[in-house]
Amino acid sequence: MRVDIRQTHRGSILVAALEGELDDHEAAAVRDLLDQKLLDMRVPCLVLDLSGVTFMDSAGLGVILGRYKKITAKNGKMSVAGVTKPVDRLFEISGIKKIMNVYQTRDAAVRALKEEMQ
Amino acid sequence: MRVDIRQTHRGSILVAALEGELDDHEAAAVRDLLDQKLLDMRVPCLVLDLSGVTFMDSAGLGVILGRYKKITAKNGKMSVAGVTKPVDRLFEISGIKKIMNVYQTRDAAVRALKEEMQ
Amino acid sequence: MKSQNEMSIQFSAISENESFARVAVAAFISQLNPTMEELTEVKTVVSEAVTNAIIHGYAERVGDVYLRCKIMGYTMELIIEDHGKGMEDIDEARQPLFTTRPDLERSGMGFTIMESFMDEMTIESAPNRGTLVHMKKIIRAPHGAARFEV
Amino acid sequence: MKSQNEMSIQFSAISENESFARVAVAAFISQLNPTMEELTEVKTVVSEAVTNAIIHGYAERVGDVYLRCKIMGYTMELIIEDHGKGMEDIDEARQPLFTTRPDLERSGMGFTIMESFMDEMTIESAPNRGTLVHMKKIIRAPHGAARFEV
Ligand SMILES: Nc1ncnc2c1ncn2[C@@H]1O[C@H](COP(=O)(O)OP(=O)(O)O)[C@@H](O)[C@H]1O
Ligand SMILES: Nc1ncnc2c1ncn2[C@@H]1O[C@H](COP(=O)(O)OP(=O)(O)O)[C@@H](O)[C@H]1O
Repeated sequence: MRVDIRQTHRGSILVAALEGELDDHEAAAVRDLLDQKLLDMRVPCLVLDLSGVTFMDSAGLGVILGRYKKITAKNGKMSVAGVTKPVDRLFEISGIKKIMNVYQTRDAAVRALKEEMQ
Repeated sequence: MRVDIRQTHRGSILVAALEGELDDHEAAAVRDLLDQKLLDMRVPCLVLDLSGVTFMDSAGLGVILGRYKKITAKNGKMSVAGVTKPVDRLFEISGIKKIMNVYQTRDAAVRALKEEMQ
Repeated sequence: MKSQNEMSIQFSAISENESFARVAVAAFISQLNPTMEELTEVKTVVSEAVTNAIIHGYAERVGDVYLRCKIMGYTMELIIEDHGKGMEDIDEARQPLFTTRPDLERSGMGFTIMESFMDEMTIESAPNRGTLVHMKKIIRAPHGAARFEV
Repeated sequence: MKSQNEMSIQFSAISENESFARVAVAAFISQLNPTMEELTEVKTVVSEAVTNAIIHGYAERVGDVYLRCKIMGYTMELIIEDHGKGMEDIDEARQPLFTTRPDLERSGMGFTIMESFMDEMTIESAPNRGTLVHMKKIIRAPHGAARFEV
């Protein structure tokens, strides 16, 4: 699993693009990397781009929900972008869409977050 | 395994492009298909294009050597084209290059055969 | 009707083998010509059950995971078994969102996903004896062929 | 030093499983980060030994092929075994171009390829008892990483 991390909007939004297979074996490292980056932000704000995820199981749901809980607990915001069909099916089954905003593209997600922050 | 078959040079040369994995499981069907097509030719003449072969083991060598023997027994000609690096290694180990002409591209192989036939 | 075929795998209960297990099963059932969607479903299900064996079954011990796969006609049967710690209450474990390991950020969706991606799922488990998940799925052969498919 | 990992597979001796076996082994050893060339070598070797078990070992009977793979450090060990008809003369069988099945267009290059693609190869066989091919190969980890490889 590769994690490509950028900051945008004067460092106030973290954009993390995941590439590869997000399973239990990869989950802990992805979680630790994201948490370490989010720790530096006063109000954590994350866009998770999943368009490069070639496989995901419920461990991936755990990573997403885990970040969501931590971020909202600190009054931050999080959304997800680039959801492929297989990931979307897991989102449907788990009801994740009821609690989190899901966007087609990373850019759309960033734009929406910027507007919310104004 | 897919076999894409064309005839060229007024039907005197058969060009067969193999695509996929050429192992023992596929060998018999490929052999039968080629033999059936070669049967119709008075002087069998075959260019085997291996550029689409994604995996090959010694069963593939068997298919190639088998056709070569049958074709030369009927005074025909056969050459091989599009040899990838892994296939080339098998060719080296088996010494196949000492008995058969190997060309970079299908076109080069067809051109050489045409010249030989003149 | 496709003929019968069978395989079984035994492997160390370490997370490196989660991807190995799903690729192996995918390669085995590829002879049924599954759609991409079916293949993803089966890989996901293997991943869920194998991960459970590793992180729940063998949380506090070393051991092996046992996986069996059988093809009969267009039906595939999948059994994933561990000799680990087992469960007290299977019905509770099957509930969506139920997890005993929130500390590992488990989502509690494993069994729910297995159930919705397969046609049948039964679970056998006993404390300190281990767990066996038995699943079945009908794979529909896609129609239409290409060129000389030999 | 990578830690130890082990798997074993048992499967029906039918030719559909030749590709399954090589994909499974390739997936298992991918944790060693093999180069494309090493991966091709290992897949070829698995294909040769498994095919031999199916067409020579179980030529006149049904049965199962047994495959074991072990990773120790950067060394992989591979054992492919059948309980089929076995061989009288192992030294003769190892000769390049030697084959007892020219009727099947076998090239007689199987053992030669296994030997040249692996670092070690030993064969145990006895008539009507079966055959066991034991191989070892050191997989060199390629250097240089990319971005956040987690
Ligand atoms: N192989 C197993 N061995 C022991 N307990 C298990 C096993 N599989 C599942 N469980 C139990 O069932 C619960 C629910 O499993 P599951 O739905 O897959 O969710 P999760 O793995 O996210 O917790 C687990 O939290 C665990 O307590
Ligand atoms: N698993 C096996 N069981 C019985 N005989 C075998 C087995 N593997 C190889 N042999 C014998 O050894 C010979 C040489 O094997 P190999 O070098 O792989 O060439 P090929 O498979 O092309 O014949 C075979 O023709 C066969 O007689």
